[in-house]
Amino acid sequence: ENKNADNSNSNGEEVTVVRVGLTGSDSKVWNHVKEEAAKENIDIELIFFDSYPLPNAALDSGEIELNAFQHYIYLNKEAEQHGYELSVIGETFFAPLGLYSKQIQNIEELEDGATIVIPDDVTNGGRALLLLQANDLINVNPAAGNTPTIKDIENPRSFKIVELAATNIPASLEEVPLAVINSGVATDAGYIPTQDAIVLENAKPGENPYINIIVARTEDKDNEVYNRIVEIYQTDATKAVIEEDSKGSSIPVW
Amino acid sequence: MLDLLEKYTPNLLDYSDEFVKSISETLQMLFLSGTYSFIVGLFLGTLLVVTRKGNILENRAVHRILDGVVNLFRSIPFVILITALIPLTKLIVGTFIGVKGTIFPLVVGCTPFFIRQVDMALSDIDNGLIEAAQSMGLSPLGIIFRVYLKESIPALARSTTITTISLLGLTAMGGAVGGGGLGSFVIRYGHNRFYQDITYVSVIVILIFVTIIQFIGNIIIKKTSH
Amino acid sequence: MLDLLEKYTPNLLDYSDEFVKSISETLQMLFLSGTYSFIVGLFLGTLLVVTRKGNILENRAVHRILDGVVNLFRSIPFVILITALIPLTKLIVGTFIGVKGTIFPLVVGCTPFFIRQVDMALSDIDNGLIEAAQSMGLSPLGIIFRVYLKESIPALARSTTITTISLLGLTAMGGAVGGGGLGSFVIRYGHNRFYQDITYVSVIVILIFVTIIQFIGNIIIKKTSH
Amino acid sequence: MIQLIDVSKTFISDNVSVHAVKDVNLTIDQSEIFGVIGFSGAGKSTLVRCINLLERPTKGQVLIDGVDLLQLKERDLRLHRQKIGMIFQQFNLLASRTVFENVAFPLKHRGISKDKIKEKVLSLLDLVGISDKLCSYPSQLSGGQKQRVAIARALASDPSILLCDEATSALDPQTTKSILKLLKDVNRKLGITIVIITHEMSVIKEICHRVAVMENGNVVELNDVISTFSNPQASITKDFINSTSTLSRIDELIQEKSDIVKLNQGERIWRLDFYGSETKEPIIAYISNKYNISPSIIFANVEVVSDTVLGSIIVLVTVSDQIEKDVIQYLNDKQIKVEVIKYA
Amino acid sequence: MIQLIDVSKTFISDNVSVHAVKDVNLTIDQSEIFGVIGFSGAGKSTLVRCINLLERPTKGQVLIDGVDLLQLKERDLRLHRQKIGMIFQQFNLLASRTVFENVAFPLKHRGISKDKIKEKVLSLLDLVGISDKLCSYPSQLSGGQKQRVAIARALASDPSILLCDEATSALDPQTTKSILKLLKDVNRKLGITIVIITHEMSVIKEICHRVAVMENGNVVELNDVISTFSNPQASITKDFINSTSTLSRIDELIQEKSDIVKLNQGERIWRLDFYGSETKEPIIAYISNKYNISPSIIFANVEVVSDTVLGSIIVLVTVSDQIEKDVIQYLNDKQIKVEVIKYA
Ligand SMILES: Nc1ncnc2c1ncn2[C@@H]1O[C@H](COP(=O)(O)OP(=O)(O)OP(=O)(O)O)[C@@H](O)[C@H]1O
Ligand SMILES: Nc1ncnc2c1ncn2[C@@H]1O[C@H](COP(=O)(O)OP(=O)(O)OP(=O)(O)O)[C@@H](O)[C@H]1O
Ligand SMILES: [Mg+2]
Ligand SMILES: [Mg+2]
Repeated sequence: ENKNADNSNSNGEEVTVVRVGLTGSDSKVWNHVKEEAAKENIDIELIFFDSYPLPNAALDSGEIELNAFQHYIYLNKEAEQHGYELSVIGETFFAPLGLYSKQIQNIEELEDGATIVIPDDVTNGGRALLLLQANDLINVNPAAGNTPTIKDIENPRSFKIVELAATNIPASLEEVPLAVINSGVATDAGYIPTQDAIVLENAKPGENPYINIIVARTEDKDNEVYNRIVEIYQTDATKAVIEEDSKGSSIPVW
Repeated sequence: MLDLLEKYTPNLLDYSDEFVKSISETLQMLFLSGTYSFIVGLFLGTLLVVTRKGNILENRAVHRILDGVVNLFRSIPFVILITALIPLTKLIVGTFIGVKGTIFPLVVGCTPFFIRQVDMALSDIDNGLIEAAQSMGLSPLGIIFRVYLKESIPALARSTTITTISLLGLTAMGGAVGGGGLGSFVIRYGHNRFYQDITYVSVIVILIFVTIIQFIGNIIIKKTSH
Repeated sequence: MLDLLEKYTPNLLDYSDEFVKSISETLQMLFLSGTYSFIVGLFLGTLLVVTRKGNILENRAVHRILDGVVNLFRSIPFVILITALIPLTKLIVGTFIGVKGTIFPLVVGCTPFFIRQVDMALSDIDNGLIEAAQSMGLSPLGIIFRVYLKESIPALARSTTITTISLLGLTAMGGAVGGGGLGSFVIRYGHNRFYQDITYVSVIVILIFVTIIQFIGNIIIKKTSH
Repeated sequence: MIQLIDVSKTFISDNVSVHAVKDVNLTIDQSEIFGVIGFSGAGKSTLVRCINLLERPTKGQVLIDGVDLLQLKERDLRLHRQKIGMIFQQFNLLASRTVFENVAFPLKHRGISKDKIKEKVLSLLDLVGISDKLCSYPSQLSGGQKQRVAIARALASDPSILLCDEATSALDPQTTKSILKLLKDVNRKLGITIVIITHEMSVIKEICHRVAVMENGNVVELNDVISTFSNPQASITKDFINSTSTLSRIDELIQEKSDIVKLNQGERIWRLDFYGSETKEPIIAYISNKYNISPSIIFANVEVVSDTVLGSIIVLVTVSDQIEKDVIQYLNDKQIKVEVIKYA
Repeated sequence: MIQLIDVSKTFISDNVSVHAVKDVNLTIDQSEIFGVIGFSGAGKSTLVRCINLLERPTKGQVLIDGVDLLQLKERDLRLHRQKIGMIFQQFNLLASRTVFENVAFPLKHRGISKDKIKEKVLSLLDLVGISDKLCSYPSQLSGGQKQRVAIARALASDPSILLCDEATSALDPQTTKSILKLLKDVNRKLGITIVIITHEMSVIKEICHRVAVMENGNVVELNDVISTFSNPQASITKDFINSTSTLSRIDELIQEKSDIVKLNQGERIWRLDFYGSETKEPIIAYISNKYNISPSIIFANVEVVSDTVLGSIIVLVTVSDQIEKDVIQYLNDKQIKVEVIKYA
């Protein structure tokens, strides 16, 4: 059942309910969008999933109408794996991964065999490996595509690569020389990515596959309401909220 | 007052709507899944005990299967269980997301644990009491209700208390399918975003829940132990 | 043989190194944190029981505090606990990363639960036995070891079994600080990447662990129940 | 009627097998009060527990009114059990229920009205003398009080057979008396069959019709009470009766060289065992007059069992050998057994 | 020496208070065997449990050899308790330990060598007659066997005071005898003080020196055994002795109009209660000769208690009113109480 739940508001006008699947903690941004949308009789219901595979599954099976939690690469991987018919209807922001350290100032200073910590979640783990490759620390088997795992790497300098829950990584800098940290986590932990990161992920809008996106079912890709929501999202007002909420670590891409 | 709150819990204040909502979600999950788990677990736990060798309804096959199923379900990490149950959840409650979608997986996740707790509680019943009941010609059902269950109310209260608190912990996982709840809330904001005030207040609220559950448990134990 | 494996478990074969490693990690976590939790939990659980009102070392203050602390630690979601403990873990074991770093949080996470289980096991001891021991002039320590603990070995075996299986579940969270382990492995690959073969095989391995634990528990219970 | 045919029960644990009951054949009649005695560990409890199949015999048949219980389906066995009350050696009271609730327990869920149950329970508690403990829990009762609750509970369901495993062992003599009277009454009025295990010979004498003596799992003697006491056959029965009688003290006194049994020239100690109709005759008076002797009684245990005077007397008497012979002859003719315990 | 001074114990539960023991004053001498009797629920167990403070009295003092136990520190109380053995009404055996281990329990961790412990335990088990159950667990024992293990355990630590709460209630008379002999032996040889709660009068008679009679929490009579039995003061003591004696059956027989007590013209039933030194005299023989009457004994209960002949005899006798008066006068002079129970 792909129909939206329809309702009326107190003025008797038609209200469209749109359920948006999210992960993480960007409720401030979406609450702003929700408020704005409400003025146009669009009732956005936010549903927070704590499990990455589920927002797409829920979208595909009609439990929700939109989701906004992933980047292109993750969507593509899931669509390929499960045959989801999902389409991107808008881009939101980009949160660059960065290499951080308390012991070195420059990536060249890293010694062979050092421990490198990366996030253990499926959206960022492979991305971190690719970032390490981009900095010539390791080689990633091209066959692994955009979502490599630790077993897909060639590690000539014998780094010890450890996967941690993203939020525990900042604390690990006390004992390891190098860590890959999500910009949101880094910000929340008190870093300013643009200043503190030794290396920050390339952040060119439109080119980067790690840009976050709003996704709908392909059949609804032209749905007016949904596209209106994208428009409401992609406003300067929202931009301000994103910047405030992420303290500049998330970069809006419209 | 508001000043104080603003000073010490600025983030919580920001997210106060979600905070309140998450409390209500937790209570819903706890109450609903707790009730179902209690009923199902009590039934199956008793069945596990009475079908054990030498017991009133000794039945090797039933006991073995039940025992194996309990082990199986205790082996599956809850996140995996919740995902694996999605088709079944949809079938049963119509949706697999939100609070509604968490109840069934929570019941499935919690019940095997409660079954073991019930097993533990009932296994302490003095065999003499069973014999007394048998000698009076009570039916197995009569023995179960009027001796096994009734006489182990204090132990069952202990079991239920432990299980309820464990279930409260499990509801934190309800977030996986968008069920929200305090556990998911505190992890997402307090933990993942390093909002200490949210963490502290949420843990205090959970602690209050735990304390209340334990308190009620203790009262029942006290009232029913003679 | 390899053909068969390749056909049915292609992904597992890909990750076989990590699979094997994660099994060893799980066993390490389970064994080490299990041992510590057992010792600490048995000690504190017994303390909780004997300091309760009317018991041999009745002590309101100690009982209350212990009870409160247990409730508190059962209130903190494990993910949060693991993070909150990081400074302490570093202090104690030198690192908070890897298997080594998981042991302390696992002990802290598991012990309160075990304390409640020990409480449950010891609470069933017939008061007459305590009186008999008192009448012989046994010291409180003597009563604890020779009556409370010794006489409730079957119940404690039950408690320990339940706790060990719960701990096995908890080790899945060890991944949060790089402890790896089968639980984390199956969630990251089997679940998050939808490699069904990994999920199935891993769950079967966990099931085998659970079954072994339960089996050992049952044997001890049987051997020690008279 | 209870029939045990070739009943054996063997306990096997850790490769040790204990033959608690061995090939017992026993018929207990309708409305009989049947006693079971025997040393500790003889198998009495096990035997009685076989009657309602709390222990399933390893071998043999258990017939109640001709029905083989071992052949019954669970359901039918239950119906039969409802008619068999049992008082356990360990009471087995339900700790979570009050005295009232314990006694009401077997009556519940049998379609009996609440008022009826209440009336019944209260009258039973009154009969066993613990009406004041109505709302107490078993843990708040003394040993004897617990036992009385157990007795009331066993009687509550108006059983047609009552199995009592040392039902008065924790009771003082007075209370025991009143309980026995109660049992006797229900036996008379309602014709219920009662099987009593006891080690109190007074209980046997007081209410039993027949008594079985067990030893090592076997029933070694089975007779009516008066015959058992007056004319025990098996050596264990003799031991039993002996040890229960105060007369056995005489042996101890002699051993201890007590003043009482220090004999002067010509004195001797006799033990007279007598029973039956002859006894109403004034034996002591008669022999004193007839043989001009003056027996003084130092031990005596004479009582009326089943309307027969029965007992033993130990006397100290000064008598010549010749007269002794005559007296003994005379007494033997009267069917009084004389044993010369000690000469001067 | 055990001194209880103004000891009271009140149980309070759910707002109901039970005064189990009320202002009891009691001194039990060194090496005394002291009996406690009383109806079920009289407070006997509670009183005895106050001696080793298993129940802390609500009021009063408990002195053992002059030391006030209630004032002792935990540690010192423990040391005192090690010298006080206790046999519980409910046995309280450790279910997870074998018979051997149960008896060895109080000996462990006291610096006694394993061999010594083994020797001691085996000899005790032998004394109580359950050497063959060495490796059995309590659940595999009969009621009496459990009780014997409890007795052996209480004796294991060579206590100087032994508290026995109905220590032989589950035992057959023969086993009881051997246990009592055992207790008497340890009392004599080792001088240990024994406090025995029992409802078996035979136990009191057999081994006690003095006996306290309890009623509703009070000690209503306290005397040496012979006086208690021969000359009971409190009405409850009389009841008690009466109900334990077979002689009380006479009342029942009369009520039941038994043939035995059907009297012809001139016949009457006397009850003679006598005790003391006079008793060795041939009373029955003497009165038969002197007054030419022929009393026939229908009940008799005569025994030697504490080296004194003591007892009652119920006789049926044909006698004229005048002679009856003379006989009674004569007997009274001999300090024999005569009660005419029934005239023709
Ligand atoms: N469950 C059991 N396992 C092994 N042996 C047992 C078991 N129950 C009883 N026995 C043994 O069987 C024998 C008979 O026991 P039973 O209880 O019938 O004796 P009893 O005559 O009732 O003795 P008592 O007068 O002491 O109660 C005893 O030797 C006892 O040790
Ligand atoms: N824990 C308790 N709570 C309340 N009342 C109690 C408790 N223990 C004993 N009583 C009451 O105190 C009284 C005395 O009990 P106690 O056990 O001393 O009697 P007893 O003389 O040993 O009787 P018995 O011969 O039946 O063993 C009884 O009325 C009993 O109900
Ligand atoms: Mg028995
Ligand atoms: Mg008592």
